[in-house]
Amino acid sequence: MTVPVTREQGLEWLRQMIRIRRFEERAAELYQLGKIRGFLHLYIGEEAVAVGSIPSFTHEDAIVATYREHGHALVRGTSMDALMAELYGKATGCARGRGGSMHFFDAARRFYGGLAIVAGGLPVAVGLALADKMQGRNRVTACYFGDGAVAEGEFHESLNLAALWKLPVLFLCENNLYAMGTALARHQSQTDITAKAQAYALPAEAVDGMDVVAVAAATSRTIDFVRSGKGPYFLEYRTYRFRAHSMYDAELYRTKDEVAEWKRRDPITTFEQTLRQAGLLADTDLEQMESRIAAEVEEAVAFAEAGPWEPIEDLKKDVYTHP
Amino acid sequence: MTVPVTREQGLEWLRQMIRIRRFEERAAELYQLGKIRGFLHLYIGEEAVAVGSIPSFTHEDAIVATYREHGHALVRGTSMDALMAELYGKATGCARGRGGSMHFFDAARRFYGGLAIVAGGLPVAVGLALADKMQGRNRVTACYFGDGAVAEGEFHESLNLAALWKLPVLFLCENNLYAMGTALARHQSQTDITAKAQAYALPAEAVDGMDVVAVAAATSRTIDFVRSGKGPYFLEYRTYRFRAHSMYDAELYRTKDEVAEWKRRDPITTFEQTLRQAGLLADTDLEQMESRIAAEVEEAVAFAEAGPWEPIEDLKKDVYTHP
Amino acid sequence: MAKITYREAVRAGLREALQRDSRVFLMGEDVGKYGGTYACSKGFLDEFGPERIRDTPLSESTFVGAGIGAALGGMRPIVEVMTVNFSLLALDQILNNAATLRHMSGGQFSVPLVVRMATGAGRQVAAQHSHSLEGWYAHIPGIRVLTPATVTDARGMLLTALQEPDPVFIFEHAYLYSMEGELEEGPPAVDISRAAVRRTGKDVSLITFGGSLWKTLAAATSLAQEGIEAEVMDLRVLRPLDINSVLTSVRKTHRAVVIDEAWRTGSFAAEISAQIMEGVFYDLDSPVARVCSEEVPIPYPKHLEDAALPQPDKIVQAVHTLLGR
Amino acid sequence: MAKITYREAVRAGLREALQRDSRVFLMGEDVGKYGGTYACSKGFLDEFGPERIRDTPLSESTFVGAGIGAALGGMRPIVEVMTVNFSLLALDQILNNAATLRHMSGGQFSVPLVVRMATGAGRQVAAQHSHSLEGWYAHIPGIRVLTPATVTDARGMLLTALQEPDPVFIFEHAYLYSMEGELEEGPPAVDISRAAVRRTGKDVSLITFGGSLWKTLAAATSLAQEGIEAEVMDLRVLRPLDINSVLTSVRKTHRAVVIDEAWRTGSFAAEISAQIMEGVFYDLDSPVARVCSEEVPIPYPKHLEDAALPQPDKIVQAVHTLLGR
Ligand SMILES: Cc1ncc(C[n+]2csc(CCOP(=O)(O)OP(=O)(O)O)c2C)c(N)n1
Ligand SMILES: Cc1ncc(C[n+]2csc(CCOP(=O)(O)OP(=O)(O)O)c2C)c(N)n1
Ligand SMILES: [Mg+2]
Ligand SMILES: [Mg+2]
Repeated sequence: MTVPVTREQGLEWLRQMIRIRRFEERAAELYQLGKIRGFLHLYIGEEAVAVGSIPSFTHEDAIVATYREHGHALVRGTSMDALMAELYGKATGCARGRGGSMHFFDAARRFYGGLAIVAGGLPVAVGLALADKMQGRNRVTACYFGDGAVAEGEFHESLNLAALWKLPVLFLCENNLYAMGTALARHQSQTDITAKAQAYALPAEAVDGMDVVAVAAATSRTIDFVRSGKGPYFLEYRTYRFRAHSMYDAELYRTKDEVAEWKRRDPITTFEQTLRQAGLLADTDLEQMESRIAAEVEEAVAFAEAGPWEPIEDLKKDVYTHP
Repeated sequence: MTVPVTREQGLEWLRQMIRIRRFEERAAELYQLGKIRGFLHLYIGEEAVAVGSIPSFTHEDAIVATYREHGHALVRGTSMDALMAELYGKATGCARGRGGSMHFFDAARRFYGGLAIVAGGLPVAVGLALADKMQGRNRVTACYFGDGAVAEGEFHESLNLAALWKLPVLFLCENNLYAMGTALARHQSQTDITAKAQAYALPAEAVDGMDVVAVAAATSRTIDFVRSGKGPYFLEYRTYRFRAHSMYDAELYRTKDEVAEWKRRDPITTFEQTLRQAGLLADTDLEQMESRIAAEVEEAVAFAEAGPWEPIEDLKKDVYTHP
Repeated sequence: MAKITYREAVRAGLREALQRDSRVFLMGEDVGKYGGTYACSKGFLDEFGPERIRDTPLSESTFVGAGIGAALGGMRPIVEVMTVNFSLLALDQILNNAATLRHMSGGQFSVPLVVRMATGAGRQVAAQHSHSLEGWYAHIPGIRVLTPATVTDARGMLLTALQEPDPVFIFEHAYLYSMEGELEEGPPAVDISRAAVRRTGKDVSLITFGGSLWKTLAAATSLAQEGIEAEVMDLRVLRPLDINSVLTSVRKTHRAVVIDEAWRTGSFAAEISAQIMEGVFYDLDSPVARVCSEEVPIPYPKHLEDAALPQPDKIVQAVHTLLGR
Repeated sequence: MAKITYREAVRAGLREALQRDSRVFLMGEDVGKYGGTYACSKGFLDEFGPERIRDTPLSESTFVGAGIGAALGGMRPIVEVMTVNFSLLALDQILNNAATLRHMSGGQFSVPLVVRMATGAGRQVAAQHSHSLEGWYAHIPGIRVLTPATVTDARGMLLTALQEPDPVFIFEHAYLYSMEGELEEGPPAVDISRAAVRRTGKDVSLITFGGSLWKTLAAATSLAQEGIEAEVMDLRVLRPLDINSVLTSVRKTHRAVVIDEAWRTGSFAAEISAQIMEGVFYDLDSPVARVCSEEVPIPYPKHLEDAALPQPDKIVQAVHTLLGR
């Protein structure tokens, strides 16, 4: 694993990864308690991707993500309070509680979801990039999606359109080797997703998605390319999901050994070690970090618990702007 | 242009190409007379593709084509009578007159359309091939579509599924450089369609679609590959449409010069010349051929004219097998 | 009043929209070089340039989705889906993103998108090209559904639609493009909230929209010759529905026939019929009748296509049945 | 009678279908290794092998289209579209190919395809995962639409569907999978042409289908406590519709409420309502009422989701209104 440039940067990355991890661990507990319902897709194991990539975008840039977007929203800067309240379905949530786990939104941070139809975010991201290009704004749009989305027709149509029109969009594939229970080789004839992306005549590369430093380096570089007006870029993050696909998954499709093998590459513990070895992390740093995060999580839970429900009378509010 | 193996074969190819040409020229006249209505998409200029490829399939194989399928059905062996009657909308047509120009069907010849939603035939062809594979039948399915279809999501999904499951299907792209009025480079970021197809980890190649001999050779070879159980194959026929997209097209999107340039490569006149130069074609051969075809066309018109309309009482017949 | 074709009216609306607001652009298959399948944007590529008149690849889901994204990004896209038949490929984007984003995000995002498409049968283009699916669209909360039947509406509804912060779907009946009509005076942008009485009458209300308006007016003319005065109501907007205007008419006539080119079962005509019963049951002298398409993929030959679709004589017959004649 | 869950009933139907006929196979996202999103095919991959239990890539249009092709090629595919929400992506194949091929080809081809999908809301999965679009499907000529509400139907309709030469769509309400019910005796394959009276009564007809049946029966129980005897009709099949059974009931009760989880405007409930008026107008003592979902993308929180959907108390209230109480 590569060493980060500064101690400050290193600690921040570590902190953000731990924040996501603890937030989600707590969410899983709350799910068992029935405080959170519906679908809950955990990002645990993939934290290096959001943490390494999201801070590379400016606040003017746009983010489009999937139902597995807790990490992205947290790193983007939406408060943990608003996100936990959203998981509860409270009116104080980042989407007034209407979306829940799969539908985080934050207009102030140009966070466009939280979209739960696989590959459904790609065309929207292409359109956001088109608007920027037409209005001469030097912004880029980040579009996250999974390996499963690569099989959908919209993947194909969107890459073609973005490349054809040279739009400032980054296609960011979080390849965790499974689409629900279907392994990559069982859903793609060409398992090298980067090679597939190259067929659209756009630059594409893969990076180790378990290495936050590598993720950050590759993402920054490709953002520069896109921002310079050269058109879209495709980046594949090779990563792995440690938990079940959602809360109801017996994980019949992979072995415990495989999961254990990948856990040895846990982006948090390995990065912790790297920092330690480089003398950038002391035990006290970590303890302090953990305790602050624990406090943040508990405050978020308290915030969510305390928050009001949206009144039933508001059920139809916002279906139309002018009803 | 390559020389065909035998005089017999050469004359047959020439005859079939001229049959298509004269059939369609007559259809265009009948359209002006109001005898044929709706959409009419002529294949003129592309005849070498159907004529070179279709006879390479056995009667057990299946053909799936588009709305530009007159040539395919004629070469497959559906009688010109039934096809002309279909253009008229008569009950004696190959689909009882219900389909018209865009929807030729012929179950006896395993001709599955005549499907008019661009790319909509690809999944169906994949399914036909799946049925053959599952039932252990040594048959292949031919799926024709245009360059425009390559942009649709179903192209992507279908190539992936066929390659993943190693299904006996031939993807046959009739690249005539335009999707309606949109030139290839204006709808594809990667204009080398064969390169795009290769990204699905299946073999793909391009062949001169104006050369009937080359078409036949390449198609036979790829059919052998597919029939041997090695999975799908992608073949791109590089061709050109001489006429308007359909009957209402002002052709604003291309120059007369460009069309004229391509007409110098007319698959019929060039092949005629090749045959002559090889001493395989005499003036009398051609005259005889033309006059027989003219008679066939006029008989088909007479057949269509004489045919009955489907009675209105039968309007709802066949919506369900058991109403 | 000027006589123009429906096509010219659509063109005039598009041109005015493009001239008025630099955020407006037109995107779809063959809107540029080809000039539009129905020639509605012929010459626009030269007039407005390739940035604002955008030919797209064949990929309905993505260019409609890109329209959603562009709208979110501050543009005012007009997306042309060549015909309703191909819009099925974009329905996920429409239902799950365009219609839903505003509510689902707690009101944070708006999607000021206009989608135009040709709809309907009657031109012998057979089963896959003859759908009438406006009723499906009218089922979707979060969008507006317009069905201009006159040249005034064909020009003006587009302009009003572009003022809306939410997605608007405009269905242009393909059969109408070559029809001539009188452009009404007044500002080009027209109301998009109310139904319109296109002919007044007291004996029966004929309620319809889009391409069927003209068949219905023909039926009313022929009924008038027998002394039956039919009131003809053009819904104009299917969602949100101006049911009050419909109820006002039926309260007066006590009888109604709904004419809709969709297949009968599950047609939007059923919704109108149900709402009439719900609203003015005790004013009804007879059950609301429907004249819809036969439940069959539309066949190519003219006699069968005609037999499959609503026609003036079928409307007249439905009125006769209602009146017990 | 044996008590089993709806999930077990679906499993039993699938297993029997796979055992009976070697042409039958199951194809869809995660039906194999994962065991089915709703565990309906858990263990089947081992039992029947990967040729017959086929995990597909995420590509709804193509695997449904491949089902059409496989059916044309002599197989009897059962295609599982994980949920109705994703079926929009396959709607073009369904409408333009599956439903149309037989008629359009002049009767030359049949498409003996069965498509199963989960439908409905009620599990707090929010706006993009809570659709009820059976009514859209019921609009399409050429297909059959089944909505099993009981364990007997969940098992048996599939078996009958596989005997059909034409495409059949089976909607399993996602909320029902964990529900227990009594499996009726008799041959497993059940009739798929008739509606069923699930409770007899004389005061009002409550007409519904799928997941709403149980809410409607709960409402009927509570009405009975007030002395109102409601007849509960389970449509079972939305297309072709057994309207005669509905009319027979309403002729007896003179009043009807239709309960449908779809958004109200353009719901299938409208069709039922219109057909009741068309069929037995003069027997009606009051307008047919509808209890449907509110016209809003279904929100995540339980109290809002509950408020958006039909509920027993809303049904009771609708009956009170009809009866003037
Ligand atoms: C169009 C569509 N089909 C099916 C689903 C159900 N589904 C939700 S997530 C998922 C797997 C997606 O896999 P991938 O894209 O790799 O993302 P990951 O969950 O691994 O992050 C499936 C099949 C869906 N949401 N949308
Ligand atoms: C899904 C869909 N979108 C649009 C159309 C309208 N349309 C018919 S043919 C055509 C162009 C297709 O081009 P291509 O695939 O290259 O075939 P060609 O006509 O050149 O043979 C278009 C846009 C359609 N039939 N289906
Ligand atoms: Mg994945
Ligand atoms: Mg072409």
